[in-house]
Amino acid sequence: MNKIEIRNLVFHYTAGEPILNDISLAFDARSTAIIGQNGAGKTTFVKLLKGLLKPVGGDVVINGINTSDATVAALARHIGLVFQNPNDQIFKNKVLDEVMFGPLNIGQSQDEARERADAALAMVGLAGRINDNPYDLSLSERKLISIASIVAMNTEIIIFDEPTIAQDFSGKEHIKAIIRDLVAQGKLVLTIIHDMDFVAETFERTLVFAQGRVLLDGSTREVFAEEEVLRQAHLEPPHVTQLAHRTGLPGTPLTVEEFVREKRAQGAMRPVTP
Amino acid sequence: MKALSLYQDNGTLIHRVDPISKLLYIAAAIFIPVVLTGFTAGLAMLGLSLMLLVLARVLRKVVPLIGFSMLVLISVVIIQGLFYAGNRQVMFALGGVHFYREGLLFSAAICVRVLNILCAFALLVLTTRPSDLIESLVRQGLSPHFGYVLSSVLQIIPQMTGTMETITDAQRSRGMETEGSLMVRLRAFLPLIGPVVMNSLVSTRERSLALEVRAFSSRAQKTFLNEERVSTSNRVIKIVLLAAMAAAVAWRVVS
Amino acid sequence: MKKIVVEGLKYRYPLTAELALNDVSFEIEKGEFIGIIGRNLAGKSTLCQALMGLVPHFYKGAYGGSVTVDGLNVAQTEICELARKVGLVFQNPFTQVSGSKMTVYEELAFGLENLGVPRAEMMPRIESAMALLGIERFGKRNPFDLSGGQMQRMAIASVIAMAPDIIVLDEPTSQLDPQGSEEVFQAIQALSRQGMTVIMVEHKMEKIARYSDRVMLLDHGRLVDFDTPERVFSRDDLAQYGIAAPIFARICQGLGIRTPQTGLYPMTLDDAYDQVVNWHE
Amino acid sequence: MKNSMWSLKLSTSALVLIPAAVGINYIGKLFAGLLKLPLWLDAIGTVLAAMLAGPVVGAICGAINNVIYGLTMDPISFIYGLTSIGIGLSVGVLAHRGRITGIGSAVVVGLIAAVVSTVISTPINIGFWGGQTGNVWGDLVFAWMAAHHFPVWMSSTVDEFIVDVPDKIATVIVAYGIFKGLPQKMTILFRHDSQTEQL
Repeated sequence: MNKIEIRNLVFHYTAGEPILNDISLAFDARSTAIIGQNGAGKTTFVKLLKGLLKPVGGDVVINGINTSDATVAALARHIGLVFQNPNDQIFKNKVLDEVMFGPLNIGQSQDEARERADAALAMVGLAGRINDNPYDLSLSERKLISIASIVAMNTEIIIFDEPTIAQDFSGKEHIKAIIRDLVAQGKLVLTIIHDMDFVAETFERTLVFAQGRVLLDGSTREVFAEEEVLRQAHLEPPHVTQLAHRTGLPGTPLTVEEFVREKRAQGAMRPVTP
Repeated sequence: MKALSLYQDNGTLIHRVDPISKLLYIAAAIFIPVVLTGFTAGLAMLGLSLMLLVLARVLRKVVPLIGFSMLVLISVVIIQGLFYAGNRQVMFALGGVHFYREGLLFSAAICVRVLNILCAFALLVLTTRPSDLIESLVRQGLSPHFGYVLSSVLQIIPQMTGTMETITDAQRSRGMETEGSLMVRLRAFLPLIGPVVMNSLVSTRERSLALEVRAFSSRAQKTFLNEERVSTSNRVIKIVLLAAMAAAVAWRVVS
Repeated sequence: MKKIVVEGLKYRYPLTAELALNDVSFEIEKGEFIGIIGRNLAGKSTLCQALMGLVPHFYKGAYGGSVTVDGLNVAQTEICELARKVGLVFQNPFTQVSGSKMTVYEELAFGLENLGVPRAEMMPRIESAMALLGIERFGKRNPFDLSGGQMQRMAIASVIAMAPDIIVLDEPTSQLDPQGSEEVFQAIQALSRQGMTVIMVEHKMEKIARYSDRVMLLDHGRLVDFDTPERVFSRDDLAQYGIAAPIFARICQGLGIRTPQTGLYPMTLDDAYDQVVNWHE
Repeated sequence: MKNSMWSLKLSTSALVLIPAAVGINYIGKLFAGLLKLPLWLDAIGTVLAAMLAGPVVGAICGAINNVIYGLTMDPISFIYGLTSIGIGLSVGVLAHRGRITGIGSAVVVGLIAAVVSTVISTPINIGFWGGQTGNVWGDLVFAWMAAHHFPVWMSSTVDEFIVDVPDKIATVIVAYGIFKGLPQKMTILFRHDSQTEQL
């Protein structure tokens, strides 16, 4: 069964100024990146999935529940959203309390919440700091707290909004590992993101939003092969793919390793000309 | 974002009067009745303010502004009419309780005084953009740092209320209920107010840094992007107001 | 001409035990475009703030060595005096809005009013800064109604309007989409070509490699390397400093391609293309 | 170090703190209203600013708070700025003498703030409204006392005090809770005694 089904979704704040226009989609278990220019409707789309906004037309169905018929708090058991700015949610004086807030809200017992919070904090690498004040940690660490606080809720679907902002190389690697870990646990991971290299290395499926519509939808490799369409959406393919296109390397490689492998294979096939 | 202001942009003559003259008008509206004592002067000033509010086409906007005070004034009339210490002479009886003349007169004086002050302020508040008022004060010698603080408050409050929406979304996303019994709503207080309070305090550091970079502590003579409006009519208004206050004092001394 | 001279700079924040900057020395010429790289907490932001005098004047703490900007000793010069020479753009766009102005246009005027720039001179400066960053159409908007990316452009424009000789940018494109950050880099490059000295902290290595004249690598408060992008990104110990070279350099490394003249890896799309397309195993 | 808490030279950080504190006052009042709490809770920011940066900043916060309320909501607020200044001053002095060390002392400080507030507000109430506060419960007591021929100053004092006590105690407790959770690198900004050390 698809975890999320969207049928003819329409949304606007003011009639005549559509923000999302007739979107129909289904999400299976594949990790999915949502890309597009600022203002393309990505954040609105995610808020609709979360039930924070209700469709003006069409349906959003999460795990069989139509968001129009459920409260945000009720949907919170099924779908978690990590907000872009961790400072918009942190209010406890202790990291552990902050992470346990969501699990306790959705009815986990004290013990279960503690267990899940510990596991989530271990996953993001903050197991040693459970008693610290979140505001004594750096912004990128607070981001990890906010990730842990959603992971601990153990929802089947987890959405990230720009998880890599203000992260350095190892921070990004860390978040990549967290996403892969969640996917391995069988969760559906969706991410709004601007960093194309990260998309190429991490996600199986990619959606391109432009002006409130889904311009492209397919495996990440298929999507990044469409250089022309991406340009229309004011996007560019990942750096690896750009070089591959320029040099005429076939197969749309997505990572450095793929590129090197493809190139070596191509080199081996072609006889060396004097 | 909705700016925090009661300003009504009607562009009438009154709107073009400079903020300092309006401040002077408030001073006169309070000062003259105090000097002259008695009902008449207060009523006259109140009448004048109401007339000016009509001219500025903002009379209807006065109602919400004085609404809270009106409720208090009604209770003042009732309580003083019934219980004023100097009550002697019954004026009328209502359902068995007696209202006294002295108490009612006393409370009427309070009403005139309060309404007079409220209407004089309403004239300023409803017809002046707060940023213009602050800029005028800075030109008149208010420390630019205080000018900054005042205008910054006007910006920060709507911004903080704006963040409240995001925070409400973030906490509801974590399964927090915001509707229901008083207990449920009470419990929601801290998760909602906590992030906005912590953020606004913690971000003071970054904002101070950013202001320093923009030469906030500079001792250079500050300049202004907007041109100063100087007109002879504004000068005339100020002279008339000062003269009226002087005349009131003179009248009091002579009579 | 030496625009910035840093000698033996050491700094420790109050309440901390470790040095945020440890014996850092370098020189920067007028008009150079310098990239600063390093993992989080390597000392990049501290160094930026030391060029502007925020370190030590704002934070206090413990300070040693010297920073000289345009002949001024920073430790002995007030921040507001340095603000005439150095502009600093911070990472978080929300906290660097002055918070006292009702429109973007007025926001850009804030610094100029404080400096006492005459009114007639303000407007052309503001308008050209808005044009450079592509935010003319937001002139009448409330600064807080802008998106994160637009605010970031406004923050840069606000500093550029102050016409500093040196501009220091601390991750100025974090909130922008790919096209937006490319536009900002090009705007900054244009300023650099007009003779402004540019110092930029950034995690987007491909951009740093393409736009910087020299790259400064910091780690644990120490200056590890300060050289051309090719040389810095061709180091084989980058991983140790939490850095990955630009993708193009990594591809070339994987294929064992070096630029014949220098023996270093190509850094940019164009250079990598030239080498890869002619590559045979 | 002597008298440094009375320094009138405000740092940029102190100036930036003021709008944030006034904003917190506003948000507190907004939520107390939305939740229909029988309290105003409109001085949390002023009390926090006084705890962080001392009596001068506390007093300025109080004054500016009421100026802004006067300009944007209710002109009568201007005059009660005096009360806010008193609250900022008293909490600032107590905090900087190290008198707020836990919930218990926060209650005491709240009580002191309530006394200060009553002493300043009562004459204003009498001069302006004939002695009432505008709070329903307080004014009922006032009416009862007036009916029983208590002197106006006494009825008015009681009216103000019974409204102020729970409100100021709750305010100081909430502010203290927040203050305790603030990171040190933020609170250090408002100390007057730090110097740059040579390395």
